[in-house]
Amino acid sequence: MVNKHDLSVEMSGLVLDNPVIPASGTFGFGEEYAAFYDLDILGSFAIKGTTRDARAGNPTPRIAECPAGMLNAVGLQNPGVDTVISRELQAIKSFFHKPVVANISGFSVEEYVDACRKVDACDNVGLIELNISCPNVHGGGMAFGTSPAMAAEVTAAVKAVVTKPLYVKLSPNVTDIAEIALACEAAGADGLSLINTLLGMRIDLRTRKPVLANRMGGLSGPAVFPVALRMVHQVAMAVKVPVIGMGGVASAEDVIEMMMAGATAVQVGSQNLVDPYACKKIIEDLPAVMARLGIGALRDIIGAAVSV
Amino acid sequence: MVNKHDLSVEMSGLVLDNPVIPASGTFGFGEEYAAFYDLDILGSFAIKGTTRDARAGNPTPRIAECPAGMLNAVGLQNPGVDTVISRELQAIKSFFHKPVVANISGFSVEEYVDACRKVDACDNVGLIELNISCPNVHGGGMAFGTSPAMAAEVTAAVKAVVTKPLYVKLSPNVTDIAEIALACEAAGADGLSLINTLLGMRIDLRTRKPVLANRMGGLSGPAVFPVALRMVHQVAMAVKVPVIGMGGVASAEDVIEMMMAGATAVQVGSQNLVDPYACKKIIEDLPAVMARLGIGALRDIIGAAVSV
Amino acid sequence: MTDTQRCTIVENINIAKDTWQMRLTANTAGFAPGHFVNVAVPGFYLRRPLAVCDYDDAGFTMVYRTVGGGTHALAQAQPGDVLDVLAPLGNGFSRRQNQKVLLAGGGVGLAPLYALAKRLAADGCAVDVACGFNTADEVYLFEAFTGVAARCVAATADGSFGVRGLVNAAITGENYDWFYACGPTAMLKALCQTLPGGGEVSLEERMACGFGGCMGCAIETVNGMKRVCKDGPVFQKGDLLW
Amino acid sequence: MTDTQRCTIVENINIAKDTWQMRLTANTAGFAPGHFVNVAVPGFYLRRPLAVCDYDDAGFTMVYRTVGGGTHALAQAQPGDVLDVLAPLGNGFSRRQNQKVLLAGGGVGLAPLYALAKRLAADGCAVDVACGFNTADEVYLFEAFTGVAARCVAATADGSFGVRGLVNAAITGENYDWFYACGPTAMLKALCQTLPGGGEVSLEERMACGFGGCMGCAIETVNGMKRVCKDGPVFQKGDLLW
Ligand SMILES: Cc1cc2nc3c(=O)[nH]c(=O)nc-3n(C[C@H](O)[C@H](O)[C@H](O)COP(=O)(O)OP(=O)(O)OC[C@H]3O[C@@H](n4cnc5c(N)ncnc54)[C@H](O)[C@@H]3O)c2cc1C
Ligand SMILES: Cc1cc2nc3c(=O)[nH]c(=O)nc-3n(C[C@H](O)[C@H](O)[C@H](O)COP(=O)(O)OP(=O)(O)OC[C@H]3O[C@@H](n4cnc5c(N)ncnc54)[C@H](O)[C@@H]3O)c2cc1C
Ligand SMILES: Cc1cc2nc3c(=O)[nH]c(=O)nc-3n(C[C@H](O)[C@H](O)[C@H](O)COP(=O)(O)O)c2cc1C
Ligand SMILES: Cc1cc2nc3c(=O)[nH]c(=O)nc-3n(C[C@H](O)[C@H](O)[C@H](O)COP(=O)(O)O)c2cc1C
Ligand code: FES
Ligand code: FES
Repeated sequence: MVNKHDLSVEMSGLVLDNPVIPASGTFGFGEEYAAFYDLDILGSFAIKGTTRDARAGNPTPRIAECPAGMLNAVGLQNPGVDTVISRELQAIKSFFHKPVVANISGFSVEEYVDACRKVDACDNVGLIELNISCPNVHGGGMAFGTSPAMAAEVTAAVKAVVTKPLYVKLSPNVTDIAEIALACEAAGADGLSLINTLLGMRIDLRTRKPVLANRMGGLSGPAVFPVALRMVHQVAMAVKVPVIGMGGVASAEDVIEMMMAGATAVQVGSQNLVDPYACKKIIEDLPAVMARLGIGALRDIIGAAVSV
Repeated sequence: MVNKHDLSVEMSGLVLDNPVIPASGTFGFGEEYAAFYDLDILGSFAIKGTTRDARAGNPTPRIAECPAGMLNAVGLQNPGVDTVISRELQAIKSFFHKPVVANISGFSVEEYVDACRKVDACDNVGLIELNISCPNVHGGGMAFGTSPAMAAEVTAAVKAVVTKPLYVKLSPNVTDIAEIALACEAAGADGLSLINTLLGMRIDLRTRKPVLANRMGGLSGPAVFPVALRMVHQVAMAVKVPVIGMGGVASAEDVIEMMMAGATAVQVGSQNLVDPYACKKIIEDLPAVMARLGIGALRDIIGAAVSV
Repeated sequence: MTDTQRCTIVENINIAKDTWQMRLTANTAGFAPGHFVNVAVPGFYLRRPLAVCDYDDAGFTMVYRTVGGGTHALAQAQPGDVLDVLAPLGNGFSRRQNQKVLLAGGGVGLAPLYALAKRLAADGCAVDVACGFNTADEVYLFEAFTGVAARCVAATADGSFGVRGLVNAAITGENYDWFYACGPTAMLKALCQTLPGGGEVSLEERMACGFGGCMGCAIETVNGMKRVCKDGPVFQKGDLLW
Repeated sequence: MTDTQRCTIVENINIAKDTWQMRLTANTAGFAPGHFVNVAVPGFYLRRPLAVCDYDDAGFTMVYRTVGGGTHALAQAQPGDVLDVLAPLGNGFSRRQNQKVLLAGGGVGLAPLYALAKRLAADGCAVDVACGFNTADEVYLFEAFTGVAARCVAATADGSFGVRGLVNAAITGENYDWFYACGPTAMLKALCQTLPGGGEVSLEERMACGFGGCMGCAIETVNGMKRVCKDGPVFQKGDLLW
């Protein structure tokens, strides 16, 4: 019964057993989740956003709760690309035997290029996800994600030095996301990944100050799902390269909805934090949901709702 | 006890007994709600978005549910400004004895000007809210809301013909909302009103088609609260004129959070649809919540979290 | 008077395949056949519109199909649980006296016709009921209708119960003074186009408020835009642009 | 092993002003003093981190203050209700044997010290407990601590119970081999700065996952960035940049 359902998808030559990929920043470097279940059931997973140099991130509080979601302002805390390569990517090999998605952030074209060149050489990196959309760091990331010209510039510069598929992760905090996606595609992106978090804020009524030390943070979780779905749909209609959809995915049904909107693969972020088994449950639920909806092969529904 | 708490606020010379205003499109022309409670307890209320000419709106389905929110694609169904003035604004006088907020939409500068000039002459219109941000109509509304130059143009043109305070209602579907707010302020807006809905989409898994006949619709409800709060905060920091905050407000605490972010008055939209008593409950809850938080006069907390 | 009220579940039972019947205590002043209620389901943002199947002084009954998250959650509710219900809503069916009437219901659309059948019978009408189901295991309320109707015929798509066919196969009489119908849109359209006399149908639309505040459910009619929740859900055959 | 489990509420009672004690059945294999759990509260997106106050083979107890929506919702839960709990979490307190130790707890921070006091006493330690509360009506667990501690002194800010003052006013002994503290950050800082010997404190941070996956709770320490949920919540006095 289960085998009748084909979950595999293909992105830029990379074949995934299923489209479910834990999203960057919500899965660490995998280790904490390997204690809960065998990660080899995943399509792949995206490592914590990595920068050329080590970063301590933002002061706490970094987390705030919202209706059906959360804000984070972690601020790209990571040990830097060299340590990620020598320690984390090696450690991953002991519990995950598939290629991972290397999520790379930066504050200048040079930094992106340096970090990407390095991870590109790692044998267990299957795909590079260029994060040009982190809302939680000043003077960097997000600026690239809100300007088509800058997005194209960093894409082209990185594309010139990498051999692995290069996916650019877009910011939803823009007027026209398709415009930015098209600029990245034209600059050589092999695919697009979206959405990163929506910029939000909460105030502590008792202290009358923002809850987050960083004042603002990124909204994620089910609350953003309809916005993410709309943007995935807009980008999928605009570009020819594959799209990785994410934002608020919490169930097998949500994965299918994202794929119908045009996603080839789907990332699951915040839901891992509130339920460490989230991705496992989604993967296990998919065959039954597909059966109920009359879906034989998942790849057949990619963009089903795009061309109407 | 209750009288110790001063709920009144002032916007451009208009004094409201309290800052709670049902949002345009979620309160019809008041009649349906007058059956539930005495509307005179409200600070004011915003009438359904009115255009120069009558509009039938979009085909159904116009509504889709989302986690902690909803999509709508009503598409500005309204009987046109002349009928609104002759029938609705007259009828309102029998159950609401305060000035209302006239929400005006349009598809060209001319249309906005014509409709605003007409409602400006109505004695029970206290404030004009220029909706340049409706995501559910093609070739109009939203385009004004995403371009600073167009926003300024329509603001200036309307400002030239009206005598009542003119508030411009901004779209959240932009990269830099403060930039648009500043353009409107410079063009003569007496205040800003935000946010309108975030563009979103849902797909029906059974039909594999968008749920909404219009494909996309506007997301509202608690899900958007953190994004709305952030934008209210950004705009309040940028401009000198008052800001009406809205987006996901569902409780007295949310009203206070919006005001601490910089709002002088607060609109409540979708929550009225799921609970017709929403605004009544919020107004009744405010004194106790203020007491708990040590707030004497609501106006004292406007922008409390802005200047830190 | 239409109002929100907290209703206690008295019974919530599975009466046919994917079909549940829930009885709630409620103040039913103002309830009439064809009215619906808008039920807040914990964990879901919008209320769920459901028709009143039957009512008396102590409360009312609804019959619902489990189709998505909200109705599946409702099916989990237990007697004693309390639901926030906005009721009664809508215009309701018209009254007829001493006439020969047809009630045609498809699937879960049969439910709101039950209170109607009782009232029509009490008002001296000869009530014929035609009900359509997919399969025998989806049949519900058939016995109850048989008790109030002059004649009650069922059709199933696969012939596993009653006659084989769609609901029109279960319409055995002729020359009705008036018909009432509720069910899938395709069925209602077909009935309006084929049944000779006058009649009325109860429509469904996706709703936000259910009480006329949002225009979320408005459809075009011969009399202009009409809200299914407030101006309907019952529309005269001649009102519709079918 | 840290895992999610469905725990049934056995008891949920108001034990002091705004203070509730909840007992749940659970598999407590691996639980130790200083551990916390992350509780899913229906209707809220993030889990709520709460310390383990006491545990045995059948389950565990937590004490929580009603401060916001999540804890107020917890206070509404009834015996028999089931909660999804992720447990055990954190590093826990260090073990000491046959030493003279001080346990200082402020308000709800007293709770996690209870299981600790029991273990220390069983391990031959002389346990002095100093507890600080705002007012007499907030006092809880005092009797229970008196039963396991060598000495138990309470301080209230207004002097309405025990001595008047902050928790340090309740520290009556000297020359402790080690101290353990939990409570408001200001209190912990003050204790770390004034108490002469070594010791450890249990910290609070806003958390998303609680198991080390998100870096949401990471603070700077002398050993670099550390996650309060995974590398803590217990930190040695010397680890902190206070
Ligand atoms: C006036 C009226 C009376 C109704 N009476 C009954 C009845 O007596 N028994 C019964 O089983 N069903 C009835 N329905 C349909 C019922 O409202 C839907 O089946 C139900 O809302 C589905 O909710 P869900 O969460 O299970 O499905 P989901 O598909 O998960 O719901 C998602 C959203 O879509 C809406 N929706 C989905 N299907 C429909 C639909 N067919 N009509 C309106 N809204 C829909 C839901 O209300 C919700 O807002 C009626 C609908 C209307 C408008
Ligand atoms: C390791 C640890 C152990 C704890 N043990 C206890 C305990 O035993 N008893 C107890 O009463 N409290 C304890 N707390 C604090 C408790 O987690 C918060 O009081 C609770 O989460 C508040 O939830 P709320 O919904 O009522 O408040 P809200 O303010 O509405 O919560 C909003 C968000 O902020 C978070 N939050 C608010 N206050 C705190 C806080 N002080 N610490 C961490 N997150 C917070 C909530 O978890 C939620 O995500 C502990 C915190 C941590 C980190
Ligand atoms: C705690 C946290 C940390 C994140 N860190 C990163 C990151 O380092 N790099 C990145 O590209 N995205 C990061 N994100 C964004 C997620 O990868 C994802 O794009 C977003 O959360 C939307 O998906 P979701 O709603 O499923 O969480 C982070 C999100 C969260 C919640
Ligand atoms: C059904 C519906 C109709 C709306 N119609 C209008 C409108 O006509 N004019 C307008 O300016 N905003 C309209 N809005 C937007 C609301 O006024 C408000 O800006 C938005 O819903 C955010 O607030 P909320 O989250 O409290 O609903 C509409 C919103 C909804 C849900
Ligand atoms: S559902 Fe709101 S007007 Fe009908
Ligand atoms: S809360 Fe996620 S790492 Fe600590």
